[in-house]
Amino acid sequence: MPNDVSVAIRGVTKRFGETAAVDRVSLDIRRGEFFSLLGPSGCGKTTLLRMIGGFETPTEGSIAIDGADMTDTPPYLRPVNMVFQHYALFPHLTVGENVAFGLRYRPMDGPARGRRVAEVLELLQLSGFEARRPDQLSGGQRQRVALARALALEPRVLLLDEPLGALDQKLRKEVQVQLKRLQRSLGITFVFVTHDQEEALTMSDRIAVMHRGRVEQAGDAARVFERPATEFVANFMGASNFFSGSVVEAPGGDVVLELSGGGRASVPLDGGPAPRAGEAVRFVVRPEKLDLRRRDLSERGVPSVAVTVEDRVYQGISTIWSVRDAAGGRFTVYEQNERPFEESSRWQPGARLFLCFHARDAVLLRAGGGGAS
Amino acid sequence: MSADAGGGRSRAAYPLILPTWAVLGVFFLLPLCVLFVISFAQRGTYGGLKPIEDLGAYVLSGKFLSHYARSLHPIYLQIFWRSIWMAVVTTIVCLLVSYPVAYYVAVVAPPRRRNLLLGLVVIPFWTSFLIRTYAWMFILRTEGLANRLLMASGLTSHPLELLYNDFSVLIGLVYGELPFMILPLYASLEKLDRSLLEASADLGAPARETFRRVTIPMTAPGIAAGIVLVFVPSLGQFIVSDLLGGAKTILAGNLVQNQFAVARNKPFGSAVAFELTAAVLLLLLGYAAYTRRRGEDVLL
Amino acid sequence: MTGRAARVVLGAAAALVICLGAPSCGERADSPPYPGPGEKRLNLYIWSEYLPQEVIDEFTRRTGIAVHYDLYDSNESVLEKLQSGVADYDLVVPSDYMVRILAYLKLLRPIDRARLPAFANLDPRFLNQDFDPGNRYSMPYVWGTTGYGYDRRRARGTPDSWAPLFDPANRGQILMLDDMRECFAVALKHLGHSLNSTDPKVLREAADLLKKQKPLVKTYNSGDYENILAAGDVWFAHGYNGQIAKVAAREPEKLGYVLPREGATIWMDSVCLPRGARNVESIYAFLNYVLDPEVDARIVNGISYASANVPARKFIKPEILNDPAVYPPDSALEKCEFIKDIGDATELMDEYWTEIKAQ
Amino acid sequence: MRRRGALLRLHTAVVFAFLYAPIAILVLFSFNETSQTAVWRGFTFEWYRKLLSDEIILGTVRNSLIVGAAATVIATVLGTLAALAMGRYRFRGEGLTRNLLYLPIIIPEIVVGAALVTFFGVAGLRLSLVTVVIAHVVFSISYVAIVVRARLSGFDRSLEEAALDLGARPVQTFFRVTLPLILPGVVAGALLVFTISIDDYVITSFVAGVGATTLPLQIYSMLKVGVTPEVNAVSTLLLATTVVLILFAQRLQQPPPERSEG
Repeated sequence: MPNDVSVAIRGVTKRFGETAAVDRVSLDIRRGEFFSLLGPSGCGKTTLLRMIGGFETPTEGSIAIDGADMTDTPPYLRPVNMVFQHYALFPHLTVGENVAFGLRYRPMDGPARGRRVAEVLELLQLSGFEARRPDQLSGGQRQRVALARALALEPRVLLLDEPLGALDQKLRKEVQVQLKRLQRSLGITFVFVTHDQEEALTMSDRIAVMHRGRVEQAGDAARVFERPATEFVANFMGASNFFSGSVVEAPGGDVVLELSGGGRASVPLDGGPAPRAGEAVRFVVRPEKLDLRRRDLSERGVPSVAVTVEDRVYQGISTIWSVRDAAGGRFTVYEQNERPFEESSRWQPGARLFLCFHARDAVLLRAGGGGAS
Repeated sequence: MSADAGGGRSRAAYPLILPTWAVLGVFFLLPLCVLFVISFAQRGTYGGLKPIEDLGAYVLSGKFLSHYARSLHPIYLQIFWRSIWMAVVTTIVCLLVSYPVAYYVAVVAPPRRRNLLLGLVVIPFWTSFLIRTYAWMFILRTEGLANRLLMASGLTSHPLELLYNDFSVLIGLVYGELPFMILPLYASLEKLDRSLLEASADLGAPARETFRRVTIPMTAPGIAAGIVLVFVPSLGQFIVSDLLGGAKTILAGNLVQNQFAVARNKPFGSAVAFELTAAVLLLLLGYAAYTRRRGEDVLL
Repeated sequence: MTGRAARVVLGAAAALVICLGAPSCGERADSPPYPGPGEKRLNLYIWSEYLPQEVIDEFTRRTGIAVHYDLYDSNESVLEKLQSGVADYDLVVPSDYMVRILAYLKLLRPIDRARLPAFANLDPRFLNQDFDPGNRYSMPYVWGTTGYGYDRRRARGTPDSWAPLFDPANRGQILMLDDMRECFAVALKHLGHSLNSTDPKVLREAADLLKKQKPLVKTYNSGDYENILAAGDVWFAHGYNGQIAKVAAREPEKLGYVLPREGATIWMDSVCLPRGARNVESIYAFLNYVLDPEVDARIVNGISYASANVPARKFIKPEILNDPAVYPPDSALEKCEFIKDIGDATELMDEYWTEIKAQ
Repeated sequence: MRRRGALLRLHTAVVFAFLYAPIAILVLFSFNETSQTAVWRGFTFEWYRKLLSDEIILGTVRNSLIVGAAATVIATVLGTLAALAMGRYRFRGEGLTRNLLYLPIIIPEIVVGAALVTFFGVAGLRLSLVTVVIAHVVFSISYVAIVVRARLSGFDRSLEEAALDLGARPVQTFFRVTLPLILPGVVAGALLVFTISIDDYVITSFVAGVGATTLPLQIYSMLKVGVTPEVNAVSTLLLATTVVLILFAQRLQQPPPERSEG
């Protein structure tokens, strides 16, 4: 295990005055992976990243990089480099000078430095821009210079603090793909901070979702998306369909629930401890995993909840339905518009339907976080 | 968010600030304290200070406040009033003269000319203040340039009395303080968003209304800064009124200067000096309250 | 600012600092303001235009003593500098009343007459004055009177009293010294009092006269008043005889000097040694040098003020020696008085003066 | 609109004429043949020739330059450090420090001069060029601190973090990133200090000791006894020098020609 751990974060807490920006966080970031710290602003992701970079010192806990403890090591002695949120390009230096900046502190002669700069600029398609100044570049170019400057030093870990935030939507999609490709080809560990779940999913091997200074869930990107461990993660990942019910029984790997909106559902336990009978629990189903039917499918073993259509938004590719169950719970359903439009428009607000889903798509929620896998 | 924004106090600041504390503490605050103490003492017969034999009795007699009491005498109140009045007039004239200049440089003039124009505002101040003042005496005196020009042009038949009066003092004060008004006004006019002016015009406001209701309020911080920068030094001036005013009037600055340099009454001079300082501080407190409310400070 | 430009500016600033710093280092090396033992140097603090440069150069040539001098324009500057206790002057040249104050405040060092054989050149009439009995601390340098200069074309007749300075006909054409004691002296003498009166009633009377005079005054000026008179900006200029004599000598048909018959200030500027004077050898060398009749005459010829040096008179230019503005007849001096320190009445006078000025 | 622009331009031209009239006179009469300053008698370089051999004036010019340079260097360093402390950190006495820095600017000069000479006397410090430099530093630190502080307020701290991140130690970071970026502020502060120092009369007159006569003190005593055009000549030379220096500095600050607007 330690051999393939790039950054080991152990029980790290950072307090500013009374408030803990980062609260007892432990994470292992693997060598060569694209790891995202995801969360809303103020969740502590940037502070955690800055602690890895050495710009903040943890109040408690330790950070090791490639097995060496770096908790109190200043930034200039760490084998990591950072791409700053607004790039932090030196406005008084040219692109070439920016990229060469860090190389000056390496045992390297002038020609070697020049070669390295040319190499990195080439890699990021910046050749020919050496003599420009940052204020003569476009946003995308600046972002690449920031990347080139950090990569020139061949860091073991590259830290990226929302580096795409300043780009427009279209460019952003492009750069996401480029970044991912670059990371794969270089094999460097990337630690990427973002508040955009889609961005995180597009690029990351693994994701840690943070909330109020704590890691709510960390794991493979797809798993975090598909099987959020907490209500917060579920919400943040855009799965806001919460069902509640009480445990009837918990045979083997499943839990049988009596839903508060009516009907029964057998939900996979996901390996956690089995709840006791009678306990109230909640689970979540992603909107695209929900289906609206005219008929109750419970008899066929498909959980079905009676709902009323409240609203419908046609989005071209899909239609978003808002429905409500008898208990007042609201649900959102994404329906791919595979059928002709006329047919899908048959349900008007007020129509009484059944909300169906596969039991395997239901994710049982646990209180609190810490679902590291 | 910056690294320290959320953090507590940083010890790293002390090595940076300590030298300044030391220099200003020893060579500024300490001397001022000495002077402040002196303002409660009595003048010795030959200048210097009269030794105090019984401090307790001295304090109880209230004599230590005698200089402050003396400064409330109508003669001195009249001097203070005059000084304030001159400073106010200087400030108003500077403001009226500077605003169009700053407006022209910041808004009307082509942008590439702005630095040149600003430079031209400052360059005269690279010559000695004394020489500049003297040059004005040279221009304004009875047989000076202004009168020669006036008489040559036939505007007057006999020389006008231009020197040694309030008019010449005012010219000297305005001349000396003008850039301190133009520069902050320029700073705030330059930041003025032109689309606001266009928006106002678009909403149907005539040019004069736009100026009164948009431009002036938007540049109020610059106006406030300029007023402070001009008013404060005008209040303590004494060389201008000596040279251009022919020493015929006394301003607060002259009063202090006389007490130190001529009357050798250091205690009284110190008392007046501290009163002057207090007046200036009061003005600045007002300014600070204004900038806090406004949340914008052109000075700092 | 570009990176390269930033470096150039820094470099230029550094170069500037080095260039400017270098002469200071150089100067410290060859002519420190505070000489060590064995160095010959003299630090003078003297009225501006009071010592011709050639006289100084000649002294340095003769003795090898480097003279360093700073100038002042008021007696109070001398007091301020000596009172601070931290100014390094070897010789100062205060006026009569200031000598008394400096001596009283123990800021002076007695003159060792034994080392001044040439002291005998001085006219005994100018020695042993009230402000320094026995000349323990002072040696007369030059003396003069405070009267007024006038424009002959403008004055009615030949004035001989202070009256024109109070004549409403001369409104706006009068210049007074910007000096409290001198102005009060004019008023007091004009009213027939001693110019050293301390009687509050008399002072009040004088103050009222000066207040009445103020609207007639064009300007108060203690500096270049003789030029203002010469330029025709005023008709009457209250001032020291020497300064007026200088411009009057250029245009004798136009300008004249009056020592009013009511009496006026007579003053004497004397050489004194500050208590902290260090270059004692140089001091006495210099004092003996200026007592030399030929040297003294050169000073008088250069500055148009009279000296007390009797044998020097034969070297003084006749037009100066015979100018009553510089060497007035004894009879004219009878009613003249030295300004004395009036002690606590100073504060009252100062208050009246402020009142006049603030009017 | 056109007419208003023309009016503004006319007004500005008149104000500039007002600003430059005394300067023009001063320069013009430095070439006047007569020392009777009132009339123009003919063109001459006589006063410049005289000036260059006048050791007294040259000595005071040198004193002024020494004081100006020393005060500028010291005040610029201290003021910049103070500005960094205030712009960067929160520390005990921060508010007091800000007020302390305002004081030397607002307290009448004469009070500062009188206080300093009294203090030097009490402390037994001999009056000399050193005491003049101390006095000038005291009233100059504030100007530098204020100007540099203003420059720092728009400073992006992540630039320094980037430098540290790239391996520059804090001192290297300061010299390679922080200083170049705040340099315009530092230079502006330094120029301001130099201007004020070289023109100060009031405070200097109190604290100058033997051999410490600066140019303004000299000019003042020359004014008192009547000006000779030599004073005009020395002012003209100083003015010309500073204008050249400023133009030079401006040229250095010019952006490269291909730089885009905005």
